Amino acid sequence: MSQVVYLIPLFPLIGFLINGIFWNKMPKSVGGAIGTLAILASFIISLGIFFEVRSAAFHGPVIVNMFDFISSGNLNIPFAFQLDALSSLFLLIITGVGSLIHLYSTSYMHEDEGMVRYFAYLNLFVFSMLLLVLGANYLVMFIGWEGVGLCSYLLIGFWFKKRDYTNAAKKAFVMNRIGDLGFLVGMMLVIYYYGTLGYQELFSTLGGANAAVPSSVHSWIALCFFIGATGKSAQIPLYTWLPDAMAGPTPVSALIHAATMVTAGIYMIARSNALYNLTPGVLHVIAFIGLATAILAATIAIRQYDIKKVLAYSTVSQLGFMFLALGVGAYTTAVFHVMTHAFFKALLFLGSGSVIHAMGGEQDIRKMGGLGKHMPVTRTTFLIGCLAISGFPGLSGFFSKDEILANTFAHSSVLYIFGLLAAMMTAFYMFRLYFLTFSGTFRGTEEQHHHLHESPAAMTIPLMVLALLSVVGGYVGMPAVISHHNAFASFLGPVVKNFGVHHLAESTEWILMTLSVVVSVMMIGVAWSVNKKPQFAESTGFAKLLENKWYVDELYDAVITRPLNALSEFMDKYAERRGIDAVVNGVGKSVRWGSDRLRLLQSGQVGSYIFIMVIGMVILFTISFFWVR
Amino acid sequence: MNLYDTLFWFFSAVAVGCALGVILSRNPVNSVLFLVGTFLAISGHYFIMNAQFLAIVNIVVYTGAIMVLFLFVIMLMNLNADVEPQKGQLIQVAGVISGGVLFLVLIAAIHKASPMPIDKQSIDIGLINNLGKVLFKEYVLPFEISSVLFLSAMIGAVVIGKKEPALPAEGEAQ
Amino acid sequence: MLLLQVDIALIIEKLIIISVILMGSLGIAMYATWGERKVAAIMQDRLGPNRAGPMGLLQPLADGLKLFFKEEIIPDRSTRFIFILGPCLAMLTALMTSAVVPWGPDYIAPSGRTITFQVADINIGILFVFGVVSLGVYGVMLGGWASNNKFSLLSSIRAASQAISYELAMGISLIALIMMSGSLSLRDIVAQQHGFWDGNWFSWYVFKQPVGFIIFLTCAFAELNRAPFDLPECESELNMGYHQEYSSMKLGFYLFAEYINLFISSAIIVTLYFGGYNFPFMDQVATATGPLLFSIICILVLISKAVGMVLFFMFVRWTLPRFRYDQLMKLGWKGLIPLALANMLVTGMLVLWVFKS
Amino acid sequence: MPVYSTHYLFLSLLLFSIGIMGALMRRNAIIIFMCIELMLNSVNLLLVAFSKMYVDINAQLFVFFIMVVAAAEVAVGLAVIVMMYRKVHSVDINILNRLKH
Repeated sequence: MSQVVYLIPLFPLIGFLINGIFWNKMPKSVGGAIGTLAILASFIISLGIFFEVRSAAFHGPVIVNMFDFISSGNLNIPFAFQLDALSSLFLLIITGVGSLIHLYSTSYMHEDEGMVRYFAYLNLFVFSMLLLVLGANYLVMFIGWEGVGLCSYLLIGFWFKKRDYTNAAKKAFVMNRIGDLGFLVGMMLVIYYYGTLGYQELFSTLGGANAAVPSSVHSWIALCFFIGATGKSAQIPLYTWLPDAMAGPTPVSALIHAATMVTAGIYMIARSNALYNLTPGVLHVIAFIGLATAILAATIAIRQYDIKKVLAYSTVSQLGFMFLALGVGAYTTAVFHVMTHAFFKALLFLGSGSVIHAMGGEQDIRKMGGLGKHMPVTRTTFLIGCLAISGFPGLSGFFSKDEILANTFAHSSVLYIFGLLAAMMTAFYMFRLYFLTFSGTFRGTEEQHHHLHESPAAMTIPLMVLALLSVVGGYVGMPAVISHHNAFASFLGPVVKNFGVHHLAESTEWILMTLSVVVSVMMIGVAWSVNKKPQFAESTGFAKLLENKWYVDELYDAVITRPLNALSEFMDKYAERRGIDAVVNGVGKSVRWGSDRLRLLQSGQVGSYIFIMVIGMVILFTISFFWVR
Repeated sequence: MNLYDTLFWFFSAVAVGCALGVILSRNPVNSVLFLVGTFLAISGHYFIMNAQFLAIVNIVVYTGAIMVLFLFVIMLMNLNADVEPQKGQLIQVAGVISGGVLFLVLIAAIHKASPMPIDKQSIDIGLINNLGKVLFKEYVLPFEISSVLFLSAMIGAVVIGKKEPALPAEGEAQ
Repeated sequence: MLLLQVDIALIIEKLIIISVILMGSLGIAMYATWGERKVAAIMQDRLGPNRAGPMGLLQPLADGLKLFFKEEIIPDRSTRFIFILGPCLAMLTALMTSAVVPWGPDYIAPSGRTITFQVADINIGILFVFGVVSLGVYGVMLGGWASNNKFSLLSSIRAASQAISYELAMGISLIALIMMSGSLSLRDIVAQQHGFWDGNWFSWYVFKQPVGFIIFLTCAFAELNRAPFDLPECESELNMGYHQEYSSMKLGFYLFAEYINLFISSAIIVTLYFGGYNFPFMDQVATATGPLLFSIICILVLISKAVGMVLFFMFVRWTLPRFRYDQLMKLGWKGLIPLALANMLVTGMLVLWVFKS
Repeated sequence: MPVYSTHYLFLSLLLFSIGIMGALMRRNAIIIFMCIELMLNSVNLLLVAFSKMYVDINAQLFVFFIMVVAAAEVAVGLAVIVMMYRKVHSVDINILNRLKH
């Protein structure tokens, strides 16, 4: 099975090519079917590969060489795929959630004229994402990394006729590029010091016998990679693109900006665990940034009114949780949360998509309310998602988030308190969203009220499947205190080596669990009571600060954009016009002046040309024979 | 002084004398004839070096075809000493001086070259079967390409020399 | 073959052969003029020259004498040196060709010395012929141009372009023959045509290369400027052709050169295609006679074949009408060259696949 | 005085230099063209001499190819000159100074 691994990215590529070439000639349903089936085929092969990797006969990672990609001197970078526990898990998440979202999209995007184009982009995205996780070296990962960035840009700006949307797309792209620069620098450092980009070669030489490489280099490489991760996974300071990215179609938000692409950073760091294990300092930075992001995004989410923005900030916050887990060395936990988060966040996004669909494009939750009566399936699944993300016992989010908190506590109790705070806020804003949307009375227009309906089956089936996964998804990684065997961690164990994870006493773990559950439930109650009679007065003070997202965008604008613009203007006026232009024009002018004089040599008489040629020959011969010895 | 050396000096004198005649005679037809003489002398050199094939080919190609073409063109244009454009005295002197300087520079550069005797007779490498074997074995591709070159040159000459349709036909037998 | 290894005896021997050949060709050329007039007379049903000597046999001598005593006229505005050079070149090149014709088989003298009846057996005899023939154009061109007469100029240009054009077809037709013979030496080619019947086929190349022979013959007509291809001197268009301004012995040179060319070309055609000095049953004759007598018989056979060829040329001249110039060129470029190429191709394939030995 | 390779070297250099002088001195395009042919031939002569000197046949084949190229060159070059004569009724290269403008 592992020999046909190239089929996995091939199917989406074929889908992309077909849809991309015939995007304006094909009926929408055909395009949707091709796109969906391509991903479904990939999913089936991924399943096969997953079971092969899980089987006892599987020893170590399998590397499938496709062709020599870069071969220059000592540097040899093949285009190779690596199959192991980590990549097969991500394959499953990407293709599984991906095929559900494709199925959902066939219905969601049906009204849109650019549906085939949309599916082409979506397939291209899946293709890139699969490259990212399948690659056996950083270069292939980088190709996928750039590919998903491009697709993200294309899909955020899918409705490119609206200027805001294209601006959001540009913002996402530029922010990603800043992070990518870090990744690129990291890769170059790796090439410079180790002469390879392959995971196996790099990790086997890393920090071992190769003492010539100073340890600070490891830190720099790790830091550079982490900068790349912050860009792609929307961490401080590069997180502001993700909420804006909600401009894209909702399934895109579900797939790219919740389940897959934004987890690429976590994948990369988990993949590079051998590197990060050498650099505890960088891990501290990661933990700190992750926690800060989690709290910051959670606070902002509390006062948002756009249904997708809330979910976006929640995603940022959850990603922060994952980075916190990475930072404390619990890589498997982070990956576990990636998986569960993929389920319930995709579910929530698709649910919100269903709501928006029903509301005819309205996204403001102040104009919703009482939708539960009209769309029972959406309501139920959405509720499951909310419970899962809030860490309600027995649901998937409970296990993963609890594991993160437990590991954090083992690391440092201060971090734990802040983490718990963030988890509290998660429960609050999620249920604020839920109550505002589904309970109470409808606050929209009559027309909208008239239109309210449950979504078609193509949309509700993915919702139900994802809801099911959100419920049971956590049981693969039940903590040791409950099941005595964390299947998930041991599955990933051969690939991902956790670093400095202490085992807590069982009683402590039970206490922490109880605490988080109690806190969550409490916050659900608070949310219910607050939103029982919702009033949307002009917020003031701190609330206003939150509503305006801590003015981070404005801050960036003031601190970075404006000075840069001013500098550019200055450069334009003085350095460019007076300096460079003067030099360039001066060169031109002097050449012109010189050629005006040289022109006289060109008499147009062939004879004189021959003359000059002969004289030149004489001079050259003289020099070469008599002077140069 | 054996026959070979005598012939060498004879042919050399003829070649140089005729070459000077080429550039000094006013009448283009005389120039052509002198050049034919030079080529015949060079063919003679080939003969005494036992490069018979090249000698004959030199005669056939250069004197028999190329120089006839030159003569042809000159006759067609009816060029003679009266219409021959002449350069100024100064330019001519300058031409002679620079050519001479080039000659001197090259001579000075190679005058120390160790003289090697020309093995005049004992080797048959100039005979046609030896030449033919190498030509058709090792140089078969250049040979084919040169035939293509010939063809294209022929077509090119025809295209260039073609009369423009607007002009009335002139009697040219080329 | 060492070209320059010579001894005095060889030089004397060659000098004798050269002078004999020169004298012989001049004599035959002289009587070719007589022959031509007689043939014309026969064709036109009249007597021809019959006053000087029996059957007018002294007529060529009388003609020569007349040419010698004519006034020498050099046109005032001609280019004097080239005007004189023209007929000299024509004569020179006409005579040079005979150097490579093998006139007879080797004669081994009783002293053990081998005498070859050939001026020079260079191994590229055919190419030599070509070189000399290509030089022959100069005589005509220079004479016509130097006369400073537009008819002469036109005629000489016609002659030159005709000669150059037909040389191509001639060369290509000969390549086919060379493919079969595998040698450029005329001596080898003659030796290959030994006797008349070799094994199970005629040994003469005219039977092996009929198409090549016809092409070669046609080209020979054009090269010799003889009817039906005597465009350079066609009276109706160009008065007298390139020797219009010539008189006296310079005219005689031109005329003479033409007949020498006629005879030498015939000898070469015979050498190439009709077995040269070979004749049927020559082996029996060789055993029946002594070597010296046999050599003389061979030489006589070659000369008689050549004379027969000359007579053929003459008959054709008085039989066929003259071509138009464009017809001539069309025949040369569009007819003979493609035909010769095809012949070469077919011969090459045959040599490569059928007669590989 | 026996003949050495240097004799041929000097001879062909002399012929070459005469060719160059001719190209410099004359204005007639045809004469210049002929001078170029002369230079080519001097090189041919040298090649044959070298081929004898080193007993190497390759040099003679180069001569052969040079002849081929020269023949092709003459065909095209003379066509160009005829065309030029047809346009300007002169073969003076000094008339051809359009390159100046």
